[in-house]
Amino acid sequence: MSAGLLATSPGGDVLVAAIVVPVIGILLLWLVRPRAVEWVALAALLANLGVAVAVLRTVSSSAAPVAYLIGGWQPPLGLALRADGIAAVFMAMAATVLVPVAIYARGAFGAPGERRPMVFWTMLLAITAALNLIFCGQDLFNLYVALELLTFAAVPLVSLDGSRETLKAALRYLVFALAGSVLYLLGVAIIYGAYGTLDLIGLASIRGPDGALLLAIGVMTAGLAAKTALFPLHLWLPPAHAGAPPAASAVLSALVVKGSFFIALRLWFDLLPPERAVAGSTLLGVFGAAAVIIGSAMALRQARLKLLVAYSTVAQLGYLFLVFPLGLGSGAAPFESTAWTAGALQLMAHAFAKAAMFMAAGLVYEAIGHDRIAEFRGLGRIAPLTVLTMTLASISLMGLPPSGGFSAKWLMLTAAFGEGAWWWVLVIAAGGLLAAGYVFRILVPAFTPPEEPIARVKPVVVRREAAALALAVIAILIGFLPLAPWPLLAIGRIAAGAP
Amino acid sequence: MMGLVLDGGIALLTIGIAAWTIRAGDDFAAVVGFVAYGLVLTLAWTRLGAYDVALTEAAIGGGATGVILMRAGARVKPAPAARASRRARIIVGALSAAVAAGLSAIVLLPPQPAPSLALEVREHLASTGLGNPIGGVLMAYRAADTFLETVVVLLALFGVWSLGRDAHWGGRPGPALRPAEGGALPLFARVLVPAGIVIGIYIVWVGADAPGGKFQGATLLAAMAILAGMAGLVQAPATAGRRLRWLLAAGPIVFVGIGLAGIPLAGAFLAYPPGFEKPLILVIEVALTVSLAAMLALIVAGPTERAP
Amino acid sequence: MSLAPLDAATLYGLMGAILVGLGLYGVVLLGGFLRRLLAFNLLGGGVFILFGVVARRGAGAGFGGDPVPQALVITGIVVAFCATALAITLIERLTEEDGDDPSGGGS
Amino acid sequence: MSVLLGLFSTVAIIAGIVFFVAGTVGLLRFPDALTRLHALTKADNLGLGLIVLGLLPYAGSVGAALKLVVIWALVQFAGATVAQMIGALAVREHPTSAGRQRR
Repeated sequence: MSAGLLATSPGGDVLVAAIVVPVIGILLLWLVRPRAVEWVALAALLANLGVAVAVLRTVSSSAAPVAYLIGGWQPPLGLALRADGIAAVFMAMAATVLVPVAIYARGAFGAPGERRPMVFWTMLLAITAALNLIFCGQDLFNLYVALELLTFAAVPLVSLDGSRETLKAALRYLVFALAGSVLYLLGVAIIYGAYGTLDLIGLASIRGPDGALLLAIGVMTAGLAAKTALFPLHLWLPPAHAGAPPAASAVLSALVVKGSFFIALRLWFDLLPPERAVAGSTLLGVFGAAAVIIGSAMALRQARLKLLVAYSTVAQLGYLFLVFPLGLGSGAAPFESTAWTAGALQLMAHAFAKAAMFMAAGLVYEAIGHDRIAEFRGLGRIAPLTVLTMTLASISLMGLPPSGGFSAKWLMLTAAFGEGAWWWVLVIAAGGLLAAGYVFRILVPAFTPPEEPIARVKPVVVRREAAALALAVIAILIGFLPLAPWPLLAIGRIAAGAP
Repeated sequence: MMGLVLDGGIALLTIGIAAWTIRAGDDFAAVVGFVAYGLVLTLAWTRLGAYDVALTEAAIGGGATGVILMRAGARVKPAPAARASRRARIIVGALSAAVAAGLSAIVLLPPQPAPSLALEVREHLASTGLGNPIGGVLMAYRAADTFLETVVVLLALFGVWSLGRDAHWGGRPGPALRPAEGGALPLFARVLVPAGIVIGIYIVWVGADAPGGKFQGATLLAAMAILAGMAGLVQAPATAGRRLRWLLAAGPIVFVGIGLAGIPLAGAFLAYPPGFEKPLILVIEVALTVSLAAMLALIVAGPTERAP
Repeated sequence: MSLAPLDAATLYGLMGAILVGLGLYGVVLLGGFLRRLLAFNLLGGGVFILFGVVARRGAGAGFGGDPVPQALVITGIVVAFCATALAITLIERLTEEDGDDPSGGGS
Repeated sequence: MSVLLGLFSTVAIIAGIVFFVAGTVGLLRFPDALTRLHALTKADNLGLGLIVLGLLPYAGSVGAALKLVVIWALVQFAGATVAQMIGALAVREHPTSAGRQRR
């Protein structure tokens, strides 16, 4: 297990901070006076942003991963944290999404200290801790605990308003998530029984996967797919994400589903040599393609904005699963491949655009008292900043240049062309057209002048509009990064089966 | 040979009870089947030589889970007998059988020698000051798991509370107390609760060197609190209470505090300074036991149902 | 690779495999949230037993079993209890919320 | 002496098992809640009592033997309490027939 030897790197303490800061935030929330609750949460999220930026800077300046041995114990006996390039980038991305969400949510749930604000801020911080651990965890069981933390934080957010529909959506989500967790845990048992270690680096050095590893990764992927709402296990997502309050939907759609996806990504790219992954990764790609087409088609048929945006998440998550066939099928080093960068960009661009979209949907609801798309005429006059936010986010979701969504899809197309895999090209192109269809259903009426002025129920708060707009602008700005594989995303990756 | 017959019997019984629970006609019968399943699983754990796990399974897996399932079985209306289509049953049945067959193959063809970390655990156990290897894993090698698990339990409690009504936020969980009926339960509680508290503390105390530990002990303490509540001897605390919140947070705070102190004093988060391992672990265990007992009791008590 | 000896670990390993199969079937197919939750717990029990079998086979260094998987199971049982409690509270709340069929339909 | 002790243990444990079997049969066959309770409590009382009695010579130490006896006493107490509560419930739910109902 010499390949598994790790040492705490200089500045590795930031990884501990990434876990401990949000947890201390949670404990403080329940101990301070109600008036201080929002400030504690905001401070914890700002500190978390600082920590994430520090991790990213350390990784990019040293061009090496940051590692930390908890308690000084070496894996496989102990637990290690390790942020490689992609983990550092995603940690920074999540931290960046969370701050505007918090600014948007401040004061949105009534008097602090009551049920909804207490639950919302607690769960938001718990999601922060869980995601950080998922991004830099090294031990499969430690990742299980992080997954459960994520689930227990996400489910109460779905039923925050306490209505019958949201309770039912939350329960359905919980059943899917629990089935997913237990399948994941089954895989952990198989892997420990076969190799006596749960450390990802130690496992990556094991050559020649046998039946046990394949069965383990099979059941774990099925479990993680249920948690990520990969078609055909997506049925829980639309009611859950549409039923949650907008600030919660933003986090659930932009970040929470990405947590389980990230672990699946690690399993496939870290533990399976590419030549062993061909059949399975093609299957994942087919499910992803089906999600793109069916999710978009369902989004086209929705009458209400939040449900449309939720179905759009099903479709956009589908793109992520195209990374498996494109990244593992090329035969080239997967982490320098175009597909790897394309997947990371898609994940980030969707996170920013979708968070902005849900927050804008919430503002629309508040401004006109409903979210029926058919009655959006004249919205541009009432809430110009919000409509601008939706427009920018839509550009990225459709994949029009310049935007993060465009870069991601362009790189994905490049990868597909490079491999002569024209069927993925068709899926990506069709998905873009369908996305254009569903976003124009929102934007066209919003920009059409009304026949009679539509009633404004409540003025929108500029601070909240600005928070949503900031996220949409970032989704666009990602499109200005160079259209090539990022070396940053390959830092510290250890290809499975590599000597 | 006798042992194998016993093991085979336990295994068949467990499978039979599981199948019966899946097939049972009504929900409450299924719940009762599940409680029996927990009991036979406990037997299986002792036969596998895992006494710590057997204690946990009996206390939490069968016991505490059984209590809340019983409550739900009594409260929730039975689901309509919605039978899945024949085709769905065949497909899902085949898939489940395939997974079971794959797992059986792995069980029957184990790697040799069996991989194990027992040697490594033994090698470093002396430096943790503990005699129980599982305590060493939970409090030293994988202390981060245990810390996060405490946070998970706390979050589950907040999740349960989040399902109460707005009007009841900060109030007391459970319905208002009815006057205790008959004399049996209050008498039973008066006698058993002190005994149970002693046994709970004992289980935590011996956990350092023998089977036992904070999770099992805390569950027993939580059970005593619930019993006292059912007997009408004590009232569930208001969830907005300052003291209750400090009680819940104490365990995680002590854990993270000692963990962070390890960075300057012992070179790493959740490392213990040499010579102080056992006392520090004991301090954490005591604080965790108190907090976990409160968390578990309140999780079983459910969301707030009375206005503050 | 050779066939495992017929011992307690192997017997309970096969039991665990069958319990996982039964639980999986129930989680996917049973109607009603409460029954699915029970099946989830049956399935979990099977998975934990598989950990126990791995632990038993890893006995050594004077321990009756590898303590690492045993410790993982203890953590797992506590987490599974929390999950069950959260789900039950949701189910009960849903029952309270509507008089009609609360636990039915949930694919 | 040890032979006698062994014989004593065997007889006591077998007798205990007989009581448990009888109690279980009673639980399954008796017609109403109260008679079933009667069957169950007999199994608890005598069955467990005899088994504990049979195990005592093998307890190894006085402490362990004491623990066995305490376990028996606790089960007695818990069984009696639960039986009383179930009985009270049965009488309240079916006051006329004292819990009598068709299986």
